[in-house]
Amino acid sequence: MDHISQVLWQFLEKWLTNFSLYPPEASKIAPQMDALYFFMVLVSLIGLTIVILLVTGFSILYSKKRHPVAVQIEGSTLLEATWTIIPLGLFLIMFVWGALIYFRVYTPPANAMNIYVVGKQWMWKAEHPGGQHEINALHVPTGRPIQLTLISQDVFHSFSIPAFRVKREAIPGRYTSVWFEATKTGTYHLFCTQYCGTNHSAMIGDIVVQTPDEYKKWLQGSTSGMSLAQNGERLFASLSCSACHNGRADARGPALAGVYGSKLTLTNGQSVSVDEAYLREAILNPSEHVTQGYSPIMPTYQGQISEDGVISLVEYIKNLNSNDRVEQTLTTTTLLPESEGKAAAVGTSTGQTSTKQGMVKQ
Amino acid sequence: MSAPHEHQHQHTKDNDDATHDDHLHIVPPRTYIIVGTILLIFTALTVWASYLELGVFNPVIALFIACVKATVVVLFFMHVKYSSKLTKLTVGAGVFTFLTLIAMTLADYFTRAWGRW
Amino acid sequence: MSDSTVAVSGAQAEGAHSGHHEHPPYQRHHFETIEQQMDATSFAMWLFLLTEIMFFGGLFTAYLIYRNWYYPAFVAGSHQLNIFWGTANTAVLITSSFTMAMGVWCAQTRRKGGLVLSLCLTLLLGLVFLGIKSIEYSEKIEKHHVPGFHYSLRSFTDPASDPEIYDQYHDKPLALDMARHTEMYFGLYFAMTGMHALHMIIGCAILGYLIFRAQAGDYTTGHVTFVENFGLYWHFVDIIWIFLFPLLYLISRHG
Amino acid sequence: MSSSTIVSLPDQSTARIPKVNFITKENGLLSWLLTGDHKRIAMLYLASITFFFAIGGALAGLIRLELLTPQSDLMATDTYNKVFTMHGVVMIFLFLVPSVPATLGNFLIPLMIGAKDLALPKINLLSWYLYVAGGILVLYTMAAGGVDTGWTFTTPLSTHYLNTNVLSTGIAIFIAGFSSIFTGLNFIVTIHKMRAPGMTWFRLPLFVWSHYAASILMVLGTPVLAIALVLVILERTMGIGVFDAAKGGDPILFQHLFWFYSHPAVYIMILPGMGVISEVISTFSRKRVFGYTAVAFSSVAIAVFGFFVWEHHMFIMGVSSYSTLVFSLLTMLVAVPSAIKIFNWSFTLYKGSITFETPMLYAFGFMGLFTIGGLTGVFLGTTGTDIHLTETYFIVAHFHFVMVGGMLMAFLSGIHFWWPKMTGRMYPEKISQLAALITFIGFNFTFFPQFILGTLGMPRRYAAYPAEFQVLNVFSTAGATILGVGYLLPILYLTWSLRYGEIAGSNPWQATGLEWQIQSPPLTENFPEIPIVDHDAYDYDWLERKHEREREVTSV
Ligand code: HEA
Ligand code: HEA
Ligand code: HEC
Ligand code: CUA
Ligand SMILES: [Cu+2]
Repeated sequence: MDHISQVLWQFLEKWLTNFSLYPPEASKIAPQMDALYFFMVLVSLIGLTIVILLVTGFSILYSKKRHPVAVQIEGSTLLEATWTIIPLGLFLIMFVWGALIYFRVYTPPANAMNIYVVGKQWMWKAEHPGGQHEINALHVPTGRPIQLTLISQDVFHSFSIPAFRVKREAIPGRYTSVWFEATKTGTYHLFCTQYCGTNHSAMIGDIVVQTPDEYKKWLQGSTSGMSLAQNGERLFASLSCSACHNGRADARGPALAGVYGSKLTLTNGQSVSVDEAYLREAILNPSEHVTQGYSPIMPTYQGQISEDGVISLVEYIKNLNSNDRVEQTLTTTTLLPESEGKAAAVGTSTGQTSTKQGMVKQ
Repeated sequence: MSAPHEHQHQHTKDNDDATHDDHLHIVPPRTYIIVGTILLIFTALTVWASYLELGVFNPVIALFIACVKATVVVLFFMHVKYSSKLTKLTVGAGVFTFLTLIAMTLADYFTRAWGRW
Repeated sequence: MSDSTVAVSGAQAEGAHSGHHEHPPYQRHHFETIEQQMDATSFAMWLFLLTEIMFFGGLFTAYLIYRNWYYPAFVAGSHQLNIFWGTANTAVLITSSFTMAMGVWCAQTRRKGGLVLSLCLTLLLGLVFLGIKSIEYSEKIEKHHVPGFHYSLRSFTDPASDPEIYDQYHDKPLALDMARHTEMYFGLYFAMTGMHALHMIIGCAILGYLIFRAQAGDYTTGHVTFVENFGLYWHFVDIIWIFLFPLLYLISRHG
Repeated sequence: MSSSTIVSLPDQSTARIPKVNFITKENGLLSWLLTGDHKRIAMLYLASITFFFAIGGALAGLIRLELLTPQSDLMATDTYNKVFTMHGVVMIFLFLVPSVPATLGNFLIPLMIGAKDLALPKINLLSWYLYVAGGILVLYTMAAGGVDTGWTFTTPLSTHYLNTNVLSTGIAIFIAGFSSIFTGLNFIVTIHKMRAPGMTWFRLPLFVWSHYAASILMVLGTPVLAIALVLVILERTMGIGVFDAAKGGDPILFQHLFWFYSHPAVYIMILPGMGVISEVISTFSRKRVFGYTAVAFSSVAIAVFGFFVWEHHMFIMGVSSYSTLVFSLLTMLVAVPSAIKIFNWSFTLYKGSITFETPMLYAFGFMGLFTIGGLTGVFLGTTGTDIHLTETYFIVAHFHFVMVGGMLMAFLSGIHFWWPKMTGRMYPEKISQLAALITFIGFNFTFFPQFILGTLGMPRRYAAYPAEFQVLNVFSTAGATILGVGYLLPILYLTWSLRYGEIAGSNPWQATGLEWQIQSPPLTENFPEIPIVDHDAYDYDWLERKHEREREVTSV
């Protein structure tokens, strides 16, 4: 007996310590989201209470015992209008409020720090601009808007941080983004919330929120040598991008310095603003949006660069403010072994659609 | 020849949507011949039009002609012109839902180009 | 007491089948009148056609999206289709619709010979359509334009290698990334025409049965519903083709 | 509220089940397998969906057992994935979609409108065979190792990354889909063309209206699911590329096509249940439904608006933000007709004369649970809160509240309500009231904790979860056990009653519908003489007058 109650007690204790009813609010958006959430809970409770009161109240008042003969009533336009219009009004408030929050969550501020996240079966890989890689973890500082640019290498995944109340699906073939600003230090859950196959439930990790100082320290402690932009620079050279994008007057491709954030006019007359998603498209599917004044000669790099490689290139191009850096890569190209540069430039002749071939090592 | 009368009213009950004369409306072969010819002419027309350089109007014209042809088939070959309101409503409902599917799906695809997704 | 509340008492039950009015032999027992039966079945046929509209609706949606995205690939893909066969097939199908309509008329006016003849012609034209379609398909198979089965991009990245088409349109070579999207065009081409052809095959099978029954004189005694309803089906399949033809064959034919 | 104040059973010592009825009309297995009688087909459906409910329920039991502990210890993760996939597929396509329409709807619609059968008896039988074929294929899939796509078949997972039995499941659902199309088609034709003289549109029982609305959805929505599945199959076998990002396709297109069906499908699932509730509440409060027209039109409104909201399942999936505005707004609009119904039912009780038999208890359960489920649906339809709640247990709780708390309760309510009509016998009232109570309690225990879990962020489709979620999960599993008992009981006592139940007579509830004015079980041809209808639905005065007339006749 004694033994059993001890086990039981341990069990209970474990339960109680492992029990929570509400997730922590650890981002700037969280209280805003919760305000709406509790408003909806409140409205729902009121609505539910009304329904319960009506049903039980009438059941008691008009049970057969108390009220043996029913009085036939057709209906009441006034009443019916009331319970059409009031819920509708409340729902519309929720809609507007919700939409405001939705747009806030998915519209990153201009000064946000960008971290890339690649999802694949079954892990998350985060890439900081400084080149720090993390698997199934993400370190972020408090007090700074962070934008996540997400992509998946295979199926749909979903990057969910309940404590921040944000979530965004990582989809194959296209960047999506979401942002947040952490407010409380601590370690929080990271979940993959889109079903993605066998180990979906193991695609979890930690979000580590640190003070800016700690974060800086962490960054320094985990640099792996090259920043994303530096890696991009290397790729830019080794894939011979610089052969065409060299910024010279006789270059076959447009100069890329300052292209990020600008507006381009395409040959089909459309005008596009250049963001990460556009840069990615321009590298992988160049002939689908050809810049005015150029011909569609740029080869596609689809199937030759991994998503991480594309991210590096994108980060590199984003940070190109002047053409000096490109000039530098021109010199580095010549230093690189021949073969690596060549390997990338092929691809026009083969009709293969396989994605696995010709990956350039990162 | 024992062809039934063209308009034979026989209301058995007060079903509001049943106009019982539809089935007995017989479309004369002349109509079919005219319709068939129109369809063939429009086919030739649409092929011819596709060789013209009209820019965005090429698909517009092609679809317009296709819609005309389809309408003619529905109205005459399929007798909808002579059918009850219910049948007309049914056809309308089908076209409406079809367009809903296309239009509301495309609403997503077209507004993606506005920049945010 | 409740047994006596039955609106229709049990005693009457026995007399349920003492037919008090004459029914034609083809009237089913649960209908009150033959008009009701005809109304009901033709309405049911229309509802079935609604489901067919929505079925193809999904394909049309996919087509519109990708054509909008990958227009050059779709143009190049459509140049691979043979406009002569396409037009011929459209004409064949329209004519078959016409003969089918005539078949319905013959049934309505109780002309047995005419009915059988019209149905036979319709079947014949249907088979011609399928025959032409299979010629077109085999061309695609030869050129490796069937998605997933060693799909070849040569005709698009290097149009001159395909002189037959090149001489007609002088297509410029497509960039590799765009050329790859021709596979999507052919995927949709096969999905759409394949589904259409499947409907044609089912239609032809039913036509065979109809001819058999018409020969026996089944539809020329006033019971025309089945023929009429099949006519609706056949015309519907025709309408689908009326849209498939311009969408798949006639994209930017001008050189 | 002691037992059955409303039941007016015939004197048990003299009462007999009518010798001639649709069950005794013919004997032998073949007479059932080849029948054209809508009532027999309804019985066939009833047996087959109960079978699949048991399978789905057993799978639910496995899910809950696995989730008892945070680790995935009972089964491997991919086994768990297969289990919830098969649970979803079986429960949705083989149980809930056909549940009320194919059994009660099939049985009752011709009776309610005064027709001898559905318009197309052969198509009706065909639809059952298609259902069975689909069911067998699902069973085959399970035997062959199952499938782990989730019931939503998300591409490109289902098309490119799984080597389980996606094809056979896809084909199974394709076939079952056509079964549903034929049922809906049959109902629409029947309701339009087979009404008895005098049975105008606004005299139809609301059960018929709601089936009409659901049928529209079946006919127009299901084919889009069919083509989506065909494209998945083509993508898997040929790689046509429409859902393959590597070939330039858009995997989200599949979501559009799938949810174009599957959102309306949730209304296919709930509308017939709402029809049941209208009948039951009116009967046991002996009052016409408050605002008949509003309730009738709200069904149609749900059906029509139901086609315009599908994108609310994809809010964070990478669709354009602008289009989410439109779809979220329309989602709010589609929620209103449901609210109208709930309040109209509540006010039907007002000044009624209420009794609390089992069907009524289930109906009350429906009202409460569906309100919770529906209102949490609004949480999800609001774009902002959906970000936090989507793909968590909040959704799981939402849809079990509407589907299990709503539709399954309505189904059980209806089965109890019409059981005497279908079989001629009553079930034991006390036990059945107890079962209703157990179900209600067990249900809340099972699924209410899941709202909290979802708010905490616990993702759905997880075989293993962080330890702090365990307490609530244990609650949920415990509740599921109670719930299982609650569902087992009706299966047992209803079966028992087939033989030993009291004889019900034609109208034990003193209800007004046409179906109650004929013998139970009915004759094969329903009405020897087609009735002429001269009163509105739920006209209790008419019933009173009719009784009076009959008393006069007997006393003279
Ligand atoms: C029977 C099935 C059924 C029904 C009826 C509903 C009804 C509704 N559903 Fe639900 N839903 C599902 C089954 C159902 N749902 C399923 C299976 C899923 C998950 C699919 C998956 O991903 O696996 C889902 C998912 C789902 C989502 C997607 C979530 C996501 O993936 O992110 C959304 C989002 O909008 C949603 C919304 C709604 C709404 C607004 C209703 C409305 O129709 C509800 C309307 C009802 C009410 C609103 C209640 C009555 C109102 C009152 C009594 C008024 C109260 C008074 C006041 C307000 C004062 N549902
Ligand atoms: C009609 C639809 C329906 C019904 C009735 C149910 C009923 C139940 N469901 Fe399910 N459920 C779904 C539809 C339904 N579900 C869907 C669509 C999903 C999503 C799948 C996906 O993600 O792809 C889902 C997912 C789902 C999950 C989430 C899994 C996950 O995301 O990881 C859970 C977890 O608790 C669950 C639990 C239950 C429980 C406890 C019941 C209980 O109510 C069941 C109670 C019944 C019984 C316990 C059986 C009763 C007993 C008998 C009939 C006696 C005979 C039995 C035997 C002889 C064995 N369901
Ligand atoms: C054969 C020459 C060539 C090579 C090699 C080449 N490009 Fe380009 N690139 C072009 C041309 C021409 C354009 C303008 C037309 C267009 O948009 O396709 C262009 C456009 C772009 C753009 C769009 C911006 C703009 O101003 O239009 C980006 C980004 C880009 N290239 C990046 C790259 C990267 C990264 C690589 C190497 C991995 C690369 N390019 C290799 C020729 C080339
Ligand atoms: Cu990745 Cu779930
Ligand atoms: Cu929905």
